[in-house]
Amino acid sequence: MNDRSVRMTYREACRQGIRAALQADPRCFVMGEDVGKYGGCYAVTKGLLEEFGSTRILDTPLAENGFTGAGIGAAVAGLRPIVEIMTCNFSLLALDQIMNNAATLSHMSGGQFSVPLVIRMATGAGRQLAAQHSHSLEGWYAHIPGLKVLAPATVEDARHMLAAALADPNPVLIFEHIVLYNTEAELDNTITSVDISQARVQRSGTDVSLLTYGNGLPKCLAAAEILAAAGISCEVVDLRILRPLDMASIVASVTRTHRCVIVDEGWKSGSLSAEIAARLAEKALYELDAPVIRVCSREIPVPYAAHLEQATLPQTDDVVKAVQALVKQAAGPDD
Amino acid sequence: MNDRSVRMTYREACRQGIRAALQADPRCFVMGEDVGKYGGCYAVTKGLLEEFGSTRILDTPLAENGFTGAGIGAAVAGLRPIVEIMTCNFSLLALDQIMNNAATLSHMSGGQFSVPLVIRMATGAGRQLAAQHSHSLEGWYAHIPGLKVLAPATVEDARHMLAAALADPNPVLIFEHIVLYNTEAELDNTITSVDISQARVQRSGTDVSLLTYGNGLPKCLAAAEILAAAGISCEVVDLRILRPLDMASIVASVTRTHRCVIVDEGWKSGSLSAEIAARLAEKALYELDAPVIRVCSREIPVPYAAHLEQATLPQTDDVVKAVQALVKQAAGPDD
Amino acid sequence: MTDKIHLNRPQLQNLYADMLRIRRFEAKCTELYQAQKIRGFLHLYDGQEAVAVGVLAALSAADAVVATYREHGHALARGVPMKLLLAEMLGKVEGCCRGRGGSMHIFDRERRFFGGNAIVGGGLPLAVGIAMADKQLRPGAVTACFFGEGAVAEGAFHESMNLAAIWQLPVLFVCENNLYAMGVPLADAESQTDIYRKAEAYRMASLQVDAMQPLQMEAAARQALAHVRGGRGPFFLECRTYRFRAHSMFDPQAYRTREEVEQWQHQDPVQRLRNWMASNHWMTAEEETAIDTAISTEIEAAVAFAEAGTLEPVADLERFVLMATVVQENADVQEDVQGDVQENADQQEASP
Amino acid sequence: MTDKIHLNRPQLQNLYADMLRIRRFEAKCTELYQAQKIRGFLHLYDGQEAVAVGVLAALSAADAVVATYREHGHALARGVPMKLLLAEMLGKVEGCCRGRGGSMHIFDRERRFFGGNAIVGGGLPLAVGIAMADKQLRPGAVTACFFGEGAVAEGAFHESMNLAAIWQLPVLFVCENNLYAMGVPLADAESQTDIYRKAEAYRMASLQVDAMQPLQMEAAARQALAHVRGGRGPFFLECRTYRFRAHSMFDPQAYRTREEVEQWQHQDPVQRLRNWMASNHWMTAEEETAIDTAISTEIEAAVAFAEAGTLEPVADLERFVLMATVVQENADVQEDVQGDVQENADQQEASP
Ligand SMILES: Cc1ncc(C[n+]2csc(CCOP(=O)(O)OP(=O)(O)O)c2C)c(N)n1
Ligand SMILES: Cc1ncc(C[n+]2csc(CCOP(=O)(O)OP(=O)(O)O)c2C)c(N)n1
Ligand SMILES: [Mg+2]
Ligand SMILES: [Mg+2]
Repeated sequence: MNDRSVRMTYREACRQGIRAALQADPRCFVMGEDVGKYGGCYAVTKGLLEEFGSTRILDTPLAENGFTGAGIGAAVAGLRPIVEIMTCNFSLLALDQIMNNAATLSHMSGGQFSVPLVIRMATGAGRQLAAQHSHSLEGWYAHIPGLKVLAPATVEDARHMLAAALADPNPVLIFEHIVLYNTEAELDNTITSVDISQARVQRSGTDVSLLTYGNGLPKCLAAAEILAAAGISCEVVDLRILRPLDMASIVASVTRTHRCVIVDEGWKSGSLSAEIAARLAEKALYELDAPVIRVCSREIPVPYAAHLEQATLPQTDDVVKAVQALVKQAAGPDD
Repeated sequence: MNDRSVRMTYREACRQGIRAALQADPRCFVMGEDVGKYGGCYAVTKGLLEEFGSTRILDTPLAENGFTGAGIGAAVAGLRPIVEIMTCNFSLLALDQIMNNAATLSHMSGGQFSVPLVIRMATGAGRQLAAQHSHSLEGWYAHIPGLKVLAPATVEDARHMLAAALADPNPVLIFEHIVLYNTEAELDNTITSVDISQARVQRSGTDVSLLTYGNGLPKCLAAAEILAAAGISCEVVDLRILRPLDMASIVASVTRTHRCVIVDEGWKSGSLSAEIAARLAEKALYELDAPVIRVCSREIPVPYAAHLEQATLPQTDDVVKAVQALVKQAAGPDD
Repeated sequence: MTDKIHLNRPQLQNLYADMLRIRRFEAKCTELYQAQKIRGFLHLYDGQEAVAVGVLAALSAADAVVATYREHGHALARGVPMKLLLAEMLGKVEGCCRGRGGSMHIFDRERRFFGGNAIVGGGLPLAVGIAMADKQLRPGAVTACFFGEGAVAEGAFHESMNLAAIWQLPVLFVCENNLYAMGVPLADAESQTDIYRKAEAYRMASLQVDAMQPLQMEAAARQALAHVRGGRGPFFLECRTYRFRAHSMFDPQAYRTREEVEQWQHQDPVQRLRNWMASNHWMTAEEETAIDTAISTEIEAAVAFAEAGTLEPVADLERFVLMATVVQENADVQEDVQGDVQENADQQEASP
Repeated sequence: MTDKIHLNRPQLQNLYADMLRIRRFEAKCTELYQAQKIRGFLHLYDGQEAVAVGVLAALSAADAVVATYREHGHALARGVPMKLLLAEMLGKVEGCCRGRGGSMHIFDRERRFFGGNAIVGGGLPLAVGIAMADKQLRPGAVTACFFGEGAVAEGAFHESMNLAAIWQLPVLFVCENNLYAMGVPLADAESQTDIYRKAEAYRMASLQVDAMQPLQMEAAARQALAHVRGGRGPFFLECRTYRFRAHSMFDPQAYRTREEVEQWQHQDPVQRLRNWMASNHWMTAEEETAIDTAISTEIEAAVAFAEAGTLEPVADLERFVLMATVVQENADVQEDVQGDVQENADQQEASP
């Protein structure tokens, strides 16, 4: 830590992002279950009720469909709501409002309305919360036109993506990963904003592109480290924005490396990794020296027992193996 | 029509399937909005209330989450419910029950329970019903482990898939396409059942595989006819079962033709077509003489005006063009 | 029609004209549907006119409206220009939503008309949110939220009622209880068929009114609105009514008898108001003719406008999926509201 | 504790023992959690024991139970063997769900214990469906559905109550009103805080009971159950109670004061029942010791069993995602139920 940076957890970065938003715009408020008195299920909003009062930090009853729809209405009518759905597992109850109202109102009304709404939710597995509390649905939500979908993987994005999302005139979903909340990093004070349009190369490399997001990022970085020791150079790309995808950056990376592994904690079939692999096959087929490999979650409801849960999720080791297989395979006779 | 076959609409075939199921098993009943007195929003269940009475044909209030969950409970406890969610657009209200209960109960309980439930819903666009009534969500549902997802495209499947679904111990979602209800075909009386595990080649061909399902099927068959006149031989594969995908049949077809167009009425990004393209890139990359082309819906809420709606959906003409482009592209110097 | 009358002659004639205008508009829609110029689902409002007109006549420009797929009446009574409405239903770019929404999705930002929602119950949470914003940004403004009795069984109804109640939001919930949700009669769908009594579960003030009686309906709306404007929290109005037509154009109406429909038609709110006004000298034959003619002229002009409309270029299909900037709502309305609160309060005291 | 007692000495002692057993089990869970042997979310039942024990003591084997993520007490009172429960929480394959469910997802088909649901309100529609099946297949069986007062705000609550009411299903809705949903006090979440009054909106019979009084709780459960068994439709029981512990192991309890918790602890249902029984000679010191010892022994055995358990092979991970055959529920239960209806009816008349 120096005077230009401060060490911070991802959780604290999320909180600072919310604080800053509340300070910057009186129309902005937070609404959700236990965001106030409890301080947030994952303690993200802790202290904010005391600081901003109960009109800005609004505890809701358990009514995901109702309060998400209320957030949409409030956004259309001039406020800047940050709706917190405690976890994406409960967001299924609000899907009608998200897909049929938030995502359609602008287009269906011929551009008469905008929905400047942000919905934050916790996502992911890894804390032994079992089948109904461990979904990774961000990639699935990325199917819906009319939404933007963000997945902060770094402390910097956790800190700054919210402001960009609030500045966007469209409904933006932010998926915060439950395993990342406790991660720490240096946050550069001189950086005061981030874009929400571009993927970011988190580590440069020449042999293989590792495309990932969310909690896949630390796993890919760890894998890249291990593989570097074995002489394989991985480029790690943090997708950051899952809808719309930044295909230019993805294709650019694959054009550099000619090999690609996609690491995605969603269930494999129909995951975001499928869309990326399909687009690469469409747009960059002749850049690829080997088939794309997808490292995803096993297609099961996530079990409670630690060893089963870990076996369900993609692990650093799986990434390492995939890269090794790919490099071996691609290193054909004329490579 | 001869004595071995009878001409029938897809709607009538759906109805006959339900009738047969109700006759075959006293535990079987139909539950949903307007299935009884109204005769079904799309007239599928017309006449069944009179024939089977109100305990077998149960009109529900508007409460998609509640009655779908009730269907799950009833299935677990020994009945064989056919839940009708009027259209897949409203099924978003029931998604919590579908994903968090129906799809998880067996696995999460360590195999103590099965959920022999069938959920039928109408899907698709093409009747100018606009943004909130025109979703094609079957491919999206195919992401969820623990479910089976069926898409009858033919009168035969409309007639017989239900029995297979009811015989399955797992929750099965059947998506009936609103545009297909009025289509007619000869139904072979000697066929009394269909499998729900395999894709089906609806037309054999040698140059290109057209992979599709639901209302994509007639479009692909029409395109194949047009292309045949131009000397291009298309194999048309009706996927039928969207989860689990019958990859063996898909790979077999592509291995025969070496070119592939996927026609999917879902929004392109994250559609089922993405999963298929990704799997082909994984499993059959070296069989492909050209990149896979995906012909999907435009990524917008479906508009009301006829010309806009038609421009949103994949059309026969789009399929023809895609195939022509593919054949031209693949017909390189050494073809 | 025995209540004391608290409307003057022009007000009464407006009430009648507004209702007749809706009735006649729907008749024109039927024609256009049969001519296949309107497509998709079409839900007509015949029989229920007193509800929309009664409530919307009492609203001011600063108030907001949320309705359903059966919303032509509400849109017209709110002042959405008929020609924009009809052009929309004909799928023309001149329509209020560029032809993208159609009959079920009428929106008009200028008039704070927030749909047009085709998901039963889907509008209620929106109304709660609009009221949250208005409570801060447009003090005094009320959100009138219309829905059928079928919506009452939905979870969205329950969640929205509770949110509005705990946060004491300025929402007027207007339940149009026409006794059927498509083909399901109320008693099959609800264990408590006096819908207004559901409001008690949220400790929300409520009232049941015979909406086949336009004057009673109008008075009830005014009373309900005064409650909400007075800052006393949300209000629930159950309007007992009946839909004369099929649910939509595809409905064979197997679930009810012709006799039942005829019985209700004897209570036709438009016809009864007309007869009563005519026999009590609230409207002369000349005045009636003038009303009739004005409506005919307006409808003809709207049809001509809509027919002459053009199609949105397919090249624009992806416009507005994502917006480039935030659309600001009209900022001038606040003053207007404040004035209106005053006015309404006066009228309230003056009425019997 | 001034009510007339309608339980005999062994019944009273069972009631006490069952409650104490839950209390002591939860204490052991806390230990195991601190030792990081139990992981994930852990929700303890301290303070609410009278509810589970009161209701479940009155159920028969043919009845069904649906509970929440705070369901150890219900599982134990229902007869789910403690060792299977504990092995589950330790993630062992010997657990009732092979270690896949954990604390929030206890299932036991044999005992018709249908979870263990971690989606608030998610169990209510299931209960409705189970009751639909039982009404046909197991006449007389009742589904007892437990949920917190927090669930009452969810749409699923509303939809389920209405379905059960219109179809007159044999469901006993048991709302455990412990005044908080995580950190949200009841009054912040509901405009109507007398939750039992919500039942009126569905014309469902209901009762509010002080669940810190085990005998009152037991009597209310019996009365409610008699109603449902008598074919008089569903019943809604609001049990006023309090949770002594944090919501889960991650909760700093900033939303309530230590004093408030202490106040409620004076009403500890386990302690009060014990004291009252002791001072009124319903339980001798020896009997109490015997109960204590039996519980200790059982807990020790359960811990030993769970600790000795093994892990499900990772190779089995994908078993049961899709089932190969339909799992049949025990078909023998029907007779049992019929007997039980009789028995309950008798007791009902005999009790004050
Ligand atoms: C969530 C949802 N479920 C089902 C439908 C299909 N549907 C459209 S209107 C309707 C009946 C609604 O009845 P009611 O609320 O009483 O309004 P009314 O049509 O009588 O005006 C139904 C079932 C829908 N549009 N949305
Ligand atoms: C649909 C849903 N929303 C939110 C949560 C997170 N959550 C778990 S328990 C709880 C509070 C529930 O309170 P209550 O129903 O009163 O039960 P109690 O915990 O008091 O037993 C919340 C908000 C959840 N599990 N499910
Ligand atoms: Mg109705
Ligand atoms: Mg509680």
